[in-house]
Amino acid sequence: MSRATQTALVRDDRTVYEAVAGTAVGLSGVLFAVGLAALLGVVAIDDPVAGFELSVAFGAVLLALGAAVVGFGVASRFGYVDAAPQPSAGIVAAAAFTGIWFAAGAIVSGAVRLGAGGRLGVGVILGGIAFAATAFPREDVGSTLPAGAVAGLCGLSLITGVVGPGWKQVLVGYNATLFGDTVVPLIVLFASLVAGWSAAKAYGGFGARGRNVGAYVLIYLVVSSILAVLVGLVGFVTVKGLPGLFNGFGVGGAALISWPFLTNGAGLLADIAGVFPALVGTVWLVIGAVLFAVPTGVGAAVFLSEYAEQGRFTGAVEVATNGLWSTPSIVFGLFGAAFLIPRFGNQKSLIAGMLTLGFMLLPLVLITSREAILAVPDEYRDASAALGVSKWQTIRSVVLPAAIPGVTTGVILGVGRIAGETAPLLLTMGGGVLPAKSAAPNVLGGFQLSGSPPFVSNPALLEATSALPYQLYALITAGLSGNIQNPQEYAWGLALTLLLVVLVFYAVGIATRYYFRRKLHQ
Amino acid sequence: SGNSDNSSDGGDGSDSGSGSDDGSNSIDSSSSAPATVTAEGSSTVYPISNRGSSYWNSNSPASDGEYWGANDESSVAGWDQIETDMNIADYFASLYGFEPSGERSNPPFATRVALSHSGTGCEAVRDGLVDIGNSSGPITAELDISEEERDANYVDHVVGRDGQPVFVSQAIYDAGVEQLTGEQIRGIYQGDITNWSEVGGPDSEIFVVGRAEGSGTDTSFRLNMLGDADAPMDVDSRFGQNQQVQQVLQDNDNAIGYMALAFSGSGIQAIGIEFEGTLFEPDADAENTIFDSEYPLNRDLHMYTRINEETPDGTDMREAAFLNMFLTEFGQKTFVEDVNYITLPTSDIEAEREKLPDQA
Amino acid sequence: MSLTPKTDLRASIERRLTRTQEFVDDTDPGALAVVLVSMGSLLAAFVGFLLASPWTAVPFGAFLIATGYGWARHQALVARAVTFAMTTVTLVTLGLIVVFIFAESIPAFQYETASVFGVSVPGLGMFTQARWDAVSEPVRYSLLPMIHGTVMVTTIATLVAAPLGVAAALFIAEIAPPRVRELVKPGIEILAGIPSIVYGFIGFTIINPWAGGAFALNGGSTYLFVGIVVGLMALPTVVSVAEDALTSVPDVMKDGSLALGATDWQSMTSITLPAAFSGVSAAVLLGVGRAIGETMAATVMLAGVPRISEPLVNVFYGYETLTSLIARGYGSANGVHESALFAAGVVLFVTVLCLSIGSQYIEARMRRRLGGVE
Amino acid sequence: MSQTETEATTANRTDSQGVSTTAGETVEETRPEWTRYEAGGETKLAVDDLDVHYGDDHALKGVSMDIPEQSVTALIGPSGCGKSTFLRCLNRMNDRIRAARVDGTVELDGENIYQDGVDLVELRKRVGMVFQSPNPFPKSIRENVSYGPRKHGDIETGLLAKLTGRAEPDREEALVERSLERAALWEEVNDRLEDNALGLSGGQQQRLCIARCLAVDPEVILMDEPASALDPIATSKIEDLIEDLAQDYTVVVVTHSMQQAARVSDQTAVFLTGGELVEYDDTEEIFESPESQRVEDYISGTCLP
Amino acid sequence: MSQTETEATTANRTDSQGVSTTAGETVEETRPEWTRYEAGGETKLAVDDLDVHYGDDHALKGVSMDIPEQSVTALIGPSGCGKSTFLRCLNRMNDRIRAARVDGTVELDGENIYQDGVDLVELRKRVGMVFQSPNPFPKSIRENVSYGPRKHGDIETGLLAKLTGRAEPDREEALVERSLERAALWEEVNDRLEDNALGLSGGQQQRLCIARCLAVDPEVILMDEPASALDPIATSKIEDLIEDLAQDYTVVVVTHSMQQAARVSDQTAVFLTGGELVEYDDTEEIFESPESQRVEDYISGTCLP
Ligand SMILES: Nc1ncnc2c1ncn2[C@@H]1O[C@H](COP(=O)(O)OP(=O)(O)OP(=O)(O)O)[C@@H](O)[C@H]1O
Ligand SMILES: Nc1ncnc2c1ncn2[C@@H]1O[C@H](COP(=O)(O)OP(=O)(O)OP(=O)(O)O)[C@@H](O)[C@H]1O
Ligand SMILES: [Mg+2]
Ligand SMILES: [Mg+2]
Repeated sequence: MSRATQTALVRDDRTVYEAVAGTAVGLSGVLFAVGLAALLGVVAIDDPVAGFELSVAFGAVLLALGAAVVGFGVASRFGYVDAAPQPSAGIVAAAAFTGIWFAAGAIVSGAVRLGAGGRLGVGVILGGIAFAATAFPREDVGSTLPAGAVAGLCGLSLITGVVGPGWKQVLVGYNATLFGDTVVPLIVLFASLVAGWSAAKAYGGFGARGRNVGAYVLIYLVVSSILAVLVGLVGFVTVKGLPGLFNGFGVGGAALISWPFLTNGAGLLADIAGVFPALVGTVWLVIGAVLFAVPTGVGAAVFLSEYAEQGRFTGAVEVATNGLWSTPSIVFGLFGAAFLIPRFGNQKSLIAGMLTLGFMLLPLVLITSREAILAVPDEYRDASAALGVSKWQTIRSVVLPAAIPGVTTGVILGVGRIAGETAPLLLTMGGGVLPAKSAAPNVLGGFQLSGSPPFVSNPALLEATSALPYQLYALITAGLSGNIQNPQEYAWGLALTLLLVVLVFYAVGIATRYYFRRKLHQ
Repeated sequence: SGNSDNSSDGGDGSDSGSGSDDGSNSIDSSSSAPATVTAEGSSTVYPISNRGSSYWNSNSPASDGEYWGANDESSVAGWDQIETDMNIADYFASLYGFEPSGERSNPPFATRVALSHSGTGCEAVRDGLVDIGNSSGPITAELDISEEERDANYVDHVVGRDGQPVFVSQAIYDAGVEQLTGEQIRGIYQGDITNWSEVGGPDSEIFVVGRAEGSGTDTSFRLNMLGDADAPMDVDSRFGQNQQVQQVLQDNDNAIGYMALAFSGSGIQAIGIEFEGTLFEPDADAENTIFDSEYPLNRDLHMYTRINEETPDGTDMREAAFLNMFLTEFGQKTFVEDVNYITLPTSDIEAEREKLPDQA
Repeated sequence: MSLTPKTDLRASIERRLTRTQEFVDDTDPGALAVVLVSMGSLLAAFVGFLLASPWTAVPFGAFLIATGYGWARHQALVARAVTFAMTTVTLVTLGLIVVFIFAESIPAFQYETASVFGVSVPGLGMFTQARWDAVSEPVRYSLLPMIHGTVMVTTIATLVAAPLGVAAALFIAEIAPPRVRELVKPGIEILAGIPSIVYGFIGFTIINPWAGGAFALNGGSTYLFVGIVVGLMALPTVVSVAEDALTSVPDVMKDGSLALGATDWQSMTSITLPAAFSGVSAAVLLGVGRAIGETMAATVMLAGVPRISEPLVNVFYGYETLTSLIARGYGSANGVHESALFAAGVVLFVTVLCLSIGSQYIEARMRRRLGGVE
Repeated sequence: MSQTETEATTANRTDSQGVSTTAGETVEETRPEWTRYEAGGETKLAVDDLDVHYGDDHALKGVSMDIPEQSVTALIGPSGCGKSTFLRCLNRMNDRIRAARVDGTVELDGENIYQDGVDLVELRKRVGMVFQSPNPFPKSIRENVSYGPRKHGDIETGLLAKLTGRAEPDREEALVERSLERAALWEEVNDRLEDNALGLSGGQQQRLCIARCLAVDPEVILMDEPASALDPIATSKIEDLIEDLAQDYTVVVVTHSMQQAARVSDQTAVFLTGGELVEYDDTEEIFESPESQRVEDYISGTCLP
Repeated sequence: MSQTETEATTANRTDSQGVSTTAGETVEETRPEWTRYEAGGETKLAVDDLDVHYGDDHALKGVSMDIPEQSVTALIGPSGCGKSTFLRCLNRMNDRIRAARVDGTVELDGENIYQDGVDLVELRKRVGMVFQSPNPFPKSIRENVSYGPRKHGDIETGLLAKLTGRAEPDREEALVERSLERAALWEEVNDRLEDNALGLSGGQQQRLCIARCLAVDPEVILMDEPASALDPIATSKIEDLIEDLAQDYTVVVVTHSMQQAARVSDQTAVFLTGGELVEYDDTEEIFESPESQRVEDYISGTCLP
């Protein structure tokens, strides 16, 4: 069992090679970010950079990156640097480069007007070469040469202006056209990913370590892009929505805080149109859904985990709840429309919306409560039983209190989810586009008793009522034909309000979970 | 604005504007206060109906000048024919014998308008769910009933007209497509003409926008433009409501679409349409305009009420008081013309008022 | 062979019967009566509600009173009965969904009856021709265009959500330093909270116009961007379920790999991912289910014309999905047209239910397999 | 997984390596007289021919044994021999394990607790239990102690009781104090009765569990390795406490520590692998002159010479 | 949780009850010379003043110790004294525990493994580890053994390697056989190399883990209670194996069994509660004439006399 390769335990301090490779990785990252900015239109590809158009600059950097990447491979191949490449870059890399070069071949030959057969041929040839170049040489060459060539080809096409500002390509048959404005950033994004990965491998000295670094670079890029999208989305809605949300906002005066956007309706006489009725509608919706789903869900969870014998019945319920959980919201809407509406006065109503959302919330509450109850250690149950305490007493005084954190978290997150639902409301609750303040449902004051069936009624529950997500939808479709001064501002303000309401539920839910976890672990 | 003395939240009738329970709470009406008038239906009629309802519920005093009555700076249109010192809803309600409340935001009875579709509105009034069914198409088509049935069960109140102009994107208009013939439009909507160059425009594809299948606007467009309510159509995009059509026409530079007159806006242009040699122009001052009743896409906007045992006339006093408001010069100007629909000629107004019960 | 299960069944029924008998014998008759009244009136209330009877409130009131009284006097038994009733509610809900949307869809299925080999199959016409036109003759309700749209959107969404989601799950479960993890995890969870109508609003007002210009399209509705947006929406589901699966791989396995001198990446790809493979695929399946059922973004962003894009894979045009068909059409449709919307709902429901059951099966298998390790 | 290997051990191992392991050299029969032990006091619990199966697994085989009143009985034996199973039979906690099937009789004061119609709640009030690892409820110390009595309605607290004037805060106070004192914990916790019980140390938690058990005022207390999760100081406190409790209660304690058994118990029962009760006698007898070779091996064999 | 009580033990206990428990009677200081042990062979691992903290918890206190080449070093001590922590420091597996902070140096062949730029992958190739409970990968037996070499690129398999003719099935075969033979497992599994490793018995799994470790050809093998999850037969096989391995490798083994330490190790290090290394010497010395009273107590105290 002799050791095949004996590498040094301690890697030397940063070598020039590593420094250059590291710089190349960083450069790719920067390129990726700028490419993203160009795609989103933050910068234009014909903006001048040091006297050149941005797209040419992109090309130059890509070309340099490509050359550097090839250089890394060559340097390693001829033993100028301390690296631990494996005999081959591996089947995954080979397949990837085959695909990339096949596509490149097909596209390039398409650009020079070759027929379908010709394109296929060129693609296959280039793909084959790429496969051979990746698979057969040692890893250092196999994972740099094809990658460097990709970056180089992209760079060249940008520098020479083959693709650049003003470039366009009609996609025949697709009835669409590609323009330089979108294609250049895409090329840059793609090439910088490939070059960055390859440079990262070189930085890690190829081999297992190099692959590790390469993969990490890609994953870090992916995750930061996701986060960027998240922050971008929320930030965008916030920036667009703040003016509307704080229109007329004031502190002091008659009321301590006056916040017309939240306390006004959109009626005729409102100075500043607001979303009060929809806000109240959403609040009532959530209350109604919670009143239906939480007792039912928690009760069912108690039965399933404490009373029922684990067997076919519990299995069926589990499949059913999971099925309900993933049932599309629009199907719940259809169900509400077919089942509830005929039973509540044949018109869209608040209570139909409440129950429909309640049906949606039910599986969520059930699943989380069940998890929470199952997580209560059996020791508590045993201890209580050994004290001669009956089963129900045990459930009530020991199991449920211990499960409350989990249940609460689940309910809050579930409420966050249903509070933002639109599709079921579309079919079951309706409501005005720009309701006046008076349209806010007065549920508490609405109960009426009567001597004839159904004995109890509440008109407020039986009316179509607006809610935040529905109102946003209605604004998109039905428009803002009210007396609203700045319709766009109003709509974005509404979107922001909705987003905030939902995110607050989520944030509170997540924070509750952290809080309870921390409490549990100390 | 006119209600600057009100705190911003009191303004839109926070306390007693509507809600069926509110009537019984209001100070000077007895426990048997009249119920809220409810209406539902077409998104095309909605602007008229909703605006009327807002004005009604605000019950602005005669000194307001912006929404009702007159003051030193302004007076509402048609005011010279009314001249009362009552609040707006008080005034119209009193014509049919209701006690005025005298309070802003507290009409003698409230009104409420819901938005859906013509068919839904007609069904709702048929089933007695609402008092008034708003429809942009005739109820005979919406409910598939005969005219006899209609006459036996419903009263048709026409409150205004929709010219239903055809719009194109600004770029197309600027490139010279300022008018089309009926034939050309039919060709475009049935997929025979797909490029603007075929009708004298730039060489770009036509993005054809329609309204949702089954909507009143869609039905009447097929009927009036394509010749048959079931005529086939070939469009690139359909939208549920007028606003979306408007938005999409603005966002694209090669689109054509039709929608209610009320939704014209910047970035889109109504075009003239030539029917059998007559050019109907969107310009109100032209010889023949799309506001004319001869314009083939012209259609009545209906508010249907139901005939039943309690109201053999079809219209009870509450409904009459509310509907009557639209049938005044004030109402036509404020609720119809201001939301870009076509007002009724005086003779039609007279005929419509005939359908209402006698005033007190 | 067939005897054994039968006797098993009979034995189990007998066992259950004797147990019930014993239970009835052991229980206080008063308590039993209260529970019977309470459950009976709940059942009556349910039946009344089903029949849309105005008298529903009476048995429901009786249920509340009986239960309230029982709660005070015989809490343990009543609690058991009530929790059982609540469990039944869950099952009944699923049952009612099935019954109602199927029932409403029957006219459309009948209308679209087509015959194959001389046998007429209701609903077959929805899948054998491609015409949907609810207005002009011949009126046809094919679901194919919408199924095509749903497949397009779902495919693109999966291409976005699956790799990104698995990468993010790996990041959270294996790579991220604790600080970063504590930021990223809730961040991605919060992403799940953004209401779909907000995505739709952004899509309709920002993305669609942009896409129309950027690709010189005839209109701006594209499956491409609807798919990307829906993929973003499905992403958090994929991340959280996949992350659970990855963290459930015992640490000792990962340690074992690392202690052999494998790199982190090698341990992930050779040990963690294969061990968690079922869980990760269940996550992707659930994400697919989310994408299929996503409604609002599709409704406001798509063109709303039931048409199949040409060529089939043309992602630059977006017409209609099953969900958007329902959301857009419901209200203005009636008769068979409305029923056809329910038929679309049936297709959606059945597809997603199959996915859900599939992913549950896969997860159960994984649990069994990992459980075998110990 | 190592099933086969273990069997191999028992069957083949003929030559001990100088260190005797659990299984003896040759399998001896078990003589009934070794377990027939006449204790001094009245018999509190009489176990007769007790068999327990977990599914197909025969965990206890025909165990008969009389446990005398007001004394400490220790159960010892190698892991898996059925000590816990036996203990859980004495207050029917085994009913909570679905797979378990119990045959035979256990008489508490002459009444068979396995007959029909036995009120489990009542039984477990009279036969209390303390578990291996401390398991206080996540409630305050006071609530932990008063939990049992409250649930049994022995003391009434809460709003309703207060309203109707039936609340007995003094009685509760007294009960809590008495129980905690009895469990030798009062001194340590009397100034923080409202604190969460999970904040106590392991030893304190275990004594709290004992106090919780005492508050119900049982007649028998079963303890399953009550000190195995504890450090030496805490262990010795618990041991002192056990000896002390035997003045008023009948204590049955499972332990894995010979020393503990030797120190605290009056009589000791030795179970060996397979679920047999091999020997039962005065503790001294067992440790000094066991009858059975296997028991002797077991007792000496658990240690390096 | 029992922190305070444990401290109390160490501080107050003056009177032993005749049975000595883990903590000695009076606290002795620890003399540095007790741990200064000159082993015969070359020093393979030199640990100097190693401190480990888990958050605020000081788990190892200034441990210094030289581990000689090609021998078995046993680490013993009561639970929680830091044996595992120490072992995991030797191949930096502690890096995976987020709360852990390590100070001091560990030199492998004279190179400090805690300096910057140490390649953990390389380190762990050279210092292998076998865990307490067997943790084979859910793959075939063959794949388990060849996992390490494959990942290190020492043997190539797979489609690509076959295509390029670089696949070395024979070498892999040989390596697997050699490793399994070395781990005394070849006989038992050679006819089912493709079976899933999870189907093996516990003892076989543990030997498979050893084989897996040997296949990487480490210089040092760390074992953390490698036999604690196993039955006696399997244990004795593992013990034989450990003695055997010391001919080629440097083996460090944590054990909770005195007998095991006595049987297999050349030198033994005794840790006591608090994370101190109290004594380190030839195994015989430690067991027969320990210098420290506490160690003597510990060694004898784990048993009844
Ligand atoms: N819940 C259970 N289900 C199935 N088998 C069980 C269960 N509990 C115990 N057994 C089996 O019954 C036998 C006796 O177990 P028991 O727990 O009584 O032993 P013990 O003497 O208490 O052991 P220890 O000293 O390890 O606690 C064992 O073979 C065990 O595997
Ligand atoms: N991951 C960890 N986080 C925090 N503290 C830890 C961790 N691992 C160990 N400790 C603590 O460090 C101390 C030493 O633990 P270690 O596991 O090294 O002991 P040990 O001697 O191996 O005990 P055993 O014989 O029970 O395995 C203990 O006090 C333990 O609580
Ligand atoms: Mg036990
Ligand atoms: Mg350890």
